[in-house]
Amino acid sequence: MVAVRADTASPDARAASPDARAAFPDARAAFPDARAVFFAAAPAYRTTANALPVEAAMPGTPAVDLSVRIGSLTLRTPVMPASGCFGPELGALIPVTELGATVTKTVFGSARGGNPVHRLTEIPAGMVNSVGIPSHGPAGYLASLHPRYAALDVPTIISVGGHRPSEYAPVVAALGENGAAFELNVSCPNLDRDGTDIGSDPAAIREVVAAVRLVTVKPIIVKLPVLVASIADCARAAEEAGADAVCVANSIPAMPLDALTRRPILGNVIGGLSGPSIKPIVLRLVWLASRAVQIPVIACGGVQTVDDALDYFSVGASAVQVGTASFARPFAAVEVARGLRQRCQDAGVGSIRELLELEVS
Amino acid sequence: MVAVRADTASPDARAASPDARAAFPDARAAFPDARAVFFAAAPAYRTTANALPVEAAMPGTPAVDLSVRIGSLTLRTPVMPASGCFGPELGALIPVTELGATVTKTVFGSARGGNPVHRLTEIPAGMVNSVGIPSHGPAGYLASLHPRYAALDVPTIISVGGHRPSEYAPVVAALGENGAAFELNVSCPNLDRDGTDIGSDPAAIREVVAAVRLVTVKPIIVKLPVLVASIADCARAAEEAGADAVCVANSIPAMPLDALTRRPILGNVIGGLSGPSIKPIVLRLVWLASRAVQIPVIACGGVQTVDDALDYFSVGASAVQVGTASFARPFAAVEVARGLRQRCQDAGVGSIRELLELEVS
Amino acid sequence: MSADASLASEGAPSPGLLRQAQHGVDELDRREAYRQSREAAARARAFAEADAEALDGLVSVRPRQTVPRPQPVWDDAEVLVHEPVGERYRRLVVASSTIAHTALAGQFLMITVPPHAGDTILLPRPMAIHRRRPATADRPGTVEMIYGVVGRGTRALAAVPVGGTLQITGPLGRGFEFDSGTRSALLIGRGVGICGVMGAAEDARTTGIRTTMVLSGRSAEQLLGRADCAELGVRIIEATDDDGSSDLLTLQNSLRARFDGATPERTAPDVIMVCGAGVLARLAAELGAHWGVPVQASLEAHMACGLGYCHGCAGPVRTDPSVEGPLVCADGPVFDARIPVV
Amino acid sequence: MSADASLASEGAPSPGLLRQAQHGVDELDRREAYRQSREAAARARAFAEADAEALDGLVSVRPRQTVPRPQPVWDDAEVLVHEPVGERYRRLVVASSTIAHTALAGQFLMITVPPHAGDTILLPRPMAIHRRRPATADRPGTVEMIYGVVGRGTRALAAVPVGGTLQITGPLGRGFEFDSGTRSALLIGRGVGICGVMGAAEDARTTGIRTTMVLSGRSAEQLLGRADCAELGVRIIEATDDDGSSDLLTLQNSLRARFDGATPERTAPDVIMVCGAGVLARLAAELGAHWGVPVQASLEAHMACGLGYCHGCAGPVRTDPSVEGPLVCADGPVFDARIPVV
Ligand SMILES: Cc1cc2nc3c(=O)[nH]c(=O)nc-3n(C[C@H](O)[C@H](O)[C@H](O)COP(=O)(O)OP(=O)(O)OC[C@H]3O[C@@H](n4cnc5c(N)ncnc54)[C@H](O)[C@@H]3O)c2cc1C
Ligand SMILES: Cc1cc2nc3c(=O)[nH]c(=O)nc-3n(C[C@H](O)[C@H](O)[C@H](O)COP(=O)(O)OP(=O)(O)OC[C@H]3O[C@@H](n4cnc5c(N)ncnc54)[C@H](O)[C@@H]3O)c2cc1C
Ligand SMILES: Cc1cc2nc3c(=O)[nH]c(=O)nc-3n(C[C@H](O)[C@H](O)[C@H](O)COP(=O)(O)O)c2cc1C
Ligand SMILES: Cc1cc2nc3c(=O)[nH]c(=O)nc-3n(C[C@H](O)[C@H](O)[C@H](O)COP(=O)(O)O)c2cc1C
Ligand code: FES
Ligand code: FES
Repeated sequence: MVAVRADTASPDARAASPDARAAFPDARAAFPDARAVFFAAAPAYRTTANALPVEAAMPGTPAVDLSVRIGSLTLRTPVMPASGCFGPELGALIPVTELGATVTKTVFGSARGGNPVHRLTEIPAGMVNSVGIPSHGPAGYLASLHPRYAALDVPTIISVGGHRPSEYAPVVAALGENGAAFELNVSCPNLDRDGTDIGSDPAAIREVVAAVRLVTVKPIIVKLPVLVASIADCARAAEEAGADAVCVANSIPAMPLDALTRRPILGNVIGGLSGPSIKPIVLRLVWLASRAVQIPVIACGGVQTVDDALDYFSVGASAVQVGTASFARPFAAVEVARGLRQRCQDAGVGSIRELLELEVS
Repeated sequence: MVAVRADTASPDARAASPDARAAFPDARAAFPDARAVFFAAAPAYRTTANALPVEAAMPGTPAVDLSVRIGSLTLRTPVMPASGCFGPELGALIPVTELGATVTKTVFGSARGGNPVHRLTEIPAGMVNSVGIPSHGPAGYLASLHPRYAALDVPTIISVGGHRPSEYAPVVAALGENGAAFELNVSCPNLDRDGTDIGSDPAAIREVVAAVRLVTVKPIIVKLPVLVASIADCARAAEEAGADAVCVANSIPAMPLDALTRRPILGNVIGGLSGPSIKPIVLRLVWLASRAVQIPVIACGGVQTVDDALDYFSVGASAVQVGTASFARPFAAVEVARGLRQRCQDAGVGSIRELLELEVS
Repeated sequence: MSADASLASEGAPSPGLLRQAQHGVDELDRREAYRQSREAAARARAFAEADAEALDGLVSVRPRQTVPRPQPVWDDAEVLVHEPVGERYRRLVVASSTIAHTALAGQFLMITVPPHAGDTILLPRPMAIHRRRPATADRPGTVEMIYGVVGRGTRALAAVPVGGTLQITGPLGRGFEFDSGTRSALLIGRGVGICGVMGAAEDARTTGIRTTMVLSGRSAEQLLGRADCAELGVRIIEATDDDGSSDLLTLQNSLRARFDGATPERTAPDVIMVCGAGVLARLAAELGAHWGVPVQASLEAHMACGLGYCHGCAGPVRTDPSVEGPLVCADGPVFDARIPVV
Repeated sequence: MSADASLASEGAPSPGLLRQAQHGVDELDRREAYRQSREAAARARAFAEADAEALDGLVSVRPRQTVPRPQPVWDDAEVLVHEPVGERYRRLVVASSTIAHTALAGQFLMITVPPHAGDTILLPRPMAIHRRRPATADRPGTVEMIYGVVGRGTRALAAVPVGGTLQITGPLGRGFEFDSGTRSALLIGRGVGICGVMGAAEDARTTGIRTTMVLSGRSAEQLLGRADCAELGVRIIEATDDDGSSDLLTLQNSLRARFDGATPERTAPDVIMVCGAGVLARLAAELGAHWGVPVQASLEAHMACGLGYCHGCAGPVRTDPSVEGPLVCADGPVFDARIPVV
């Protein structure tokens, strides 16, 4: 069930490092590490009528059903990684099957090399990254990365980007039958419009989604930026054009300076701020978006704990993504998923909605 | 020079608490407190040809000139309080004359009562306020507040707000000859347009500024919000319509929840996040705005120290405003102003531009 | 100060604890922690609602002060004493001759919390001046505060060592005032609210006003102010949750009985001063209405400036929507409390 | 690891100190503090630029590994030793039998820094595995790190007590590798970069490779690794800024002279392995070109995941703009270093 291959980004290295168990066949057995203990603590599932695994209920307590629908796709649990903050490498480090889905790093139409160093840093306000979304294009993604995502045994949501509204649909078309859903990362500068984010312009969002809708029947999620005049307008544009969900939101553009030299720390000068300090800002956006549209809102921004997730659910989110928190605690998303289930069990309720009703009563 | 009246917001209380020295004539003399020491540490000024006071230079070092022009107005030093974070009450607590200007709380056309409690809180990400800008209208401001600002002996910049683009010019007209400049707070929901901020819409900014330009010859500063699709477009709209400066930026809308009850902490549900954690976000906006316009950019967001101010100057700001920092350290803005002068002296240069050239060389 | 709200939140495990509990601890413990946290949340909500309801229409700005208000200053004050008081509170004594000299009963300070190991607290925290001790020939004037550690700010404050300095701004606000001719007073404090009224007890002692103070709190062991009352010659009535004597109805009945006018010792007080909870302010107003005496109640609000310019501390006074209500920091924290005529 | 860059920033007062200096301290001190901070900034910039220039075109991904890479794990590792080493470093020994058992020379860990008094560190910090000590019958396997306290993360890390646990992820990256048949090696480390190459010295000891290590640093007192080298039978060459022996040209000349082939003891090494600064990697590459032997250099980069998925740690390898260059965490940190043919 658990892949223990050591994966790296370089095909060379990957080829050269096959199953580590062969090299150290006794390592895990001889020295159980905390990771092994964490895997072993997986909750027991049973399968319900609709074939979704559900926590085996304690006698007298209702079965907990955390499943959430994004268009035609049903996720077992409403917790998934944020784009760019997960890779198949984690398959050996955490029980990925306890997540609702995986989300890939954004795939662009053409190959991109990424930004100059430094590509990321940490400042008191949070993490700032300007990785620049290196991409091998859809063909490269399908050849090298997708099989490794597919092997993880949870739905793969493929994140898709573009430099102009017209670039998204061709990528989705090229990805064909692969992936369970598409997340359209519209926090990308629109080269047709002075570099303003596509996602800050409801008309451009409409254009992107409508075009993608024509080339796929799979669920479409639109991931919106923070710096927009009206998140409600942006979310409505996505919904009206046929999106199945919106993800709110991406990281917040920021410009970290070196305290000593006063120079930009990042090679790209500007990067995206992420982590817990953006949560109060994103909470408001999720609240507003949830009131504006009927489709599910997936919250993304500073989720570290089950309480952060519940905060987002309480303002209307249907699912959460965990980004920055995974770097320090690779198991953070799994812990949130387990925690949601446990809270429901502890409260003796069968769903998050019931849990929240109980909390506010 | 220093007013020592104890002022409060209530006319009753104000009337009832005249000069405190009368009640405790010996208090300050008998027990010199830290405030008294701070007043005494004011730098010595001398007056230059253009009648601006300039630090008396040490022999062999150039005189430091920190003055900055905002349209026709010249400020002695590029440091001022942020709107809503200063009141004439501070006249007795800090040497206000060491600031470049004072900035009033936003004045609206009609009287407003302010938001329900709680109106402010502090969360790990920073301060969040939803005071709601209680206002007595221009007449009320002129009657009760303006005389106290005018008595402070530095230029008063009057902040003006409105609920639709058409509401600004009448307020400025009603303020007449009072104040040295106007700061147009366009981070206000536009009731003509679904409640989206006026300042997030370049066309609305243009409309506001053009109308105000017709009723005053005094300098106009446009204070922009953070959540805009393109700060460059917004700053350019202000410049093109005749503004003399832009102030970047207001606080960032956020939604703090109580950790225990998961309910909104603020009576208004949403408030503005301010303080040091917004600085990396605002730095980027100041950088972009400075590259977009020729008029001065006044930076506002998380300035606590002289280094924060210099960070903003290094990305193109011409002046800074100090908001949240003043609550914990009422003297914060004066300290920044003193610190700028000292840094120049320490580096043996006569201006902030020279200081920064020295730093990056 | 809403002692009750803080009691409510202090009784439960922090979200942090809860999070820890979730991982590795046995399931029943976890359920218990969850249950406790939900109860604490329900309690916090209930108290907040009861408080708001109790205060609805109750308070108004007092007519002009008879004493001019001292000019606030800010000072870098040396920490002379900083020690636990019982399990839940801390006593903080700082040196500031100016403030000790000028502060009036019921005024408060804003305490700037210094950065603590990477955590920066932005807003100063309002704290009542529990005791004022003016300078003498051989020592500076001091002010004493007692506070509960309830959140990030008070946690960081609690880390400030004796010998360090704290930046304080004050004295602030309109405090308690005795009309001339006042001969007797009933003071009511609950939890840290006892500190809010102690200044009035100091003044009463100076002017020879006969004073009784209700010390209300969870348990007899945790009650603040006993030693202060003894020093100030104040008669104490203890009211605790443990034995039910703090129950609003019980307390009201016992106070009515005690001041029933049967003997000179039992005449109704000339004034009632109260601090610590909205429901207590209402109780005091009901007693005041019953005895026909004025009531002054000290309230709390979230504050940023403490000086009257940030407009953050709206008081619970309903006004015309276009008119701003009173500010707790400038028009209070002490207000007149009167049962609204319905 | 750019020891130089950290040296540069460590030598100067922090902005905090500077700020303090500004208030209350005498003017000349303030000027001196300002001067020092500007010098430190200039030094930091100069080092960063020299490093980037030295690495330009120098490194490439090594051909496939001969040894399969161990599967990284995360572990909650007990802190067994956490103590100062000299004035500027800390030694950290943690128990993790899995990692101690599997780690290869030159691999690294990501250390998750626990929250410290309200300050939360988001990203784990990469640290070289200085020493690996596999489990024995009576004690768990351990890994040792030595690190400099340079910023927020390492400051918070330094507060973790012995007996606490640290979450670590590893072993990570491609380390140093000896080709079969290697008989002698020259290792070069500077500052904490000495920890980057010490694993190679451990392997050399096991396989009987004759090893010399250059220990470079500011001053003789501050040099790391002397005791480790003694234990591992590694010959030491000290190179310090104090006596000028660490100067790049001086060091190059003295190494050339020492390995000039005049005696069997003085034959050129079969391989050079280097860690600690871009300029040293270039020096090593120049020596390698001169002697005709391969050079392996360990580099650093800001990292978030350490596993190859965040793409944050681009290596200094120029590629076609549409092709992503190698990642330091997955394709390195150890790269081949070769003087580019111009
Ligand atoms: C006039 C006045 C006098 C006071 N005197 C005392 C006293 O003598 N002893 C004592 O223990 N407490 C007193 N309080 C309450 C005290 O100010 C709060 O307990 C404290 O601010 C909580 O800060 P925190 O960071 O620990 O809590 P957090 O909940 O983390 O604070 C978050 C924010 O809310 C504000 N806040 C939270 N609770 C309160 C509250 N009850 N009142 C006002 N603001 C609050 C904080 O100031 C901060 O801005 C007084 C309050 C007022 C207004
Ligand atoms: C593979 C590898 C091995 C390392 N081994 C060691 C070692 O054995 N001993 C040692 O003292 N240091 C080592 N370092 C450097 C160490 O990781 C940094 O000193 C540390 O991350 C600084 O963190 P900070 O929070 O104290 O500094 P800050 O400057 O506050 O950090 C801000 C951000 O920049 C990153 N950063 C800053 N400096 C560096 C750096 N030099 N390298 C990588 N990231 C940096 C931090 O990780 C953080 O994300 C190694 C680095 C790498 C990449
Ligand atoms: C290193 C890094 C890389 C990211 N890459 C992408 C990306 O490729 N596409 C995308 O839509 N978002 C990307 N993001 C943004 C995250 O998906 C997420 O929206 C953001 O980090 C906020 O969530 P968090 O606070 O939980 O991290 C990236 C974030 C980080 C930190
Ligand atoms: C209590 C409070 C009241 C404010 N009132 C106003 C206001 O009336 N008008 C306005 O333009 N900005 C107002 N602001 C925003 C500040 O002027 C400033 O833009 C913001 O706080 C960011 O700066 P800072 O991080 O230095 O506080 C207010 C901010 C605070 C904290
Ligand atoms: S706290 Fe600022 S007005 Fe009362
Ligand atoms: S650190 Fe994430 S890819 Fe290297």
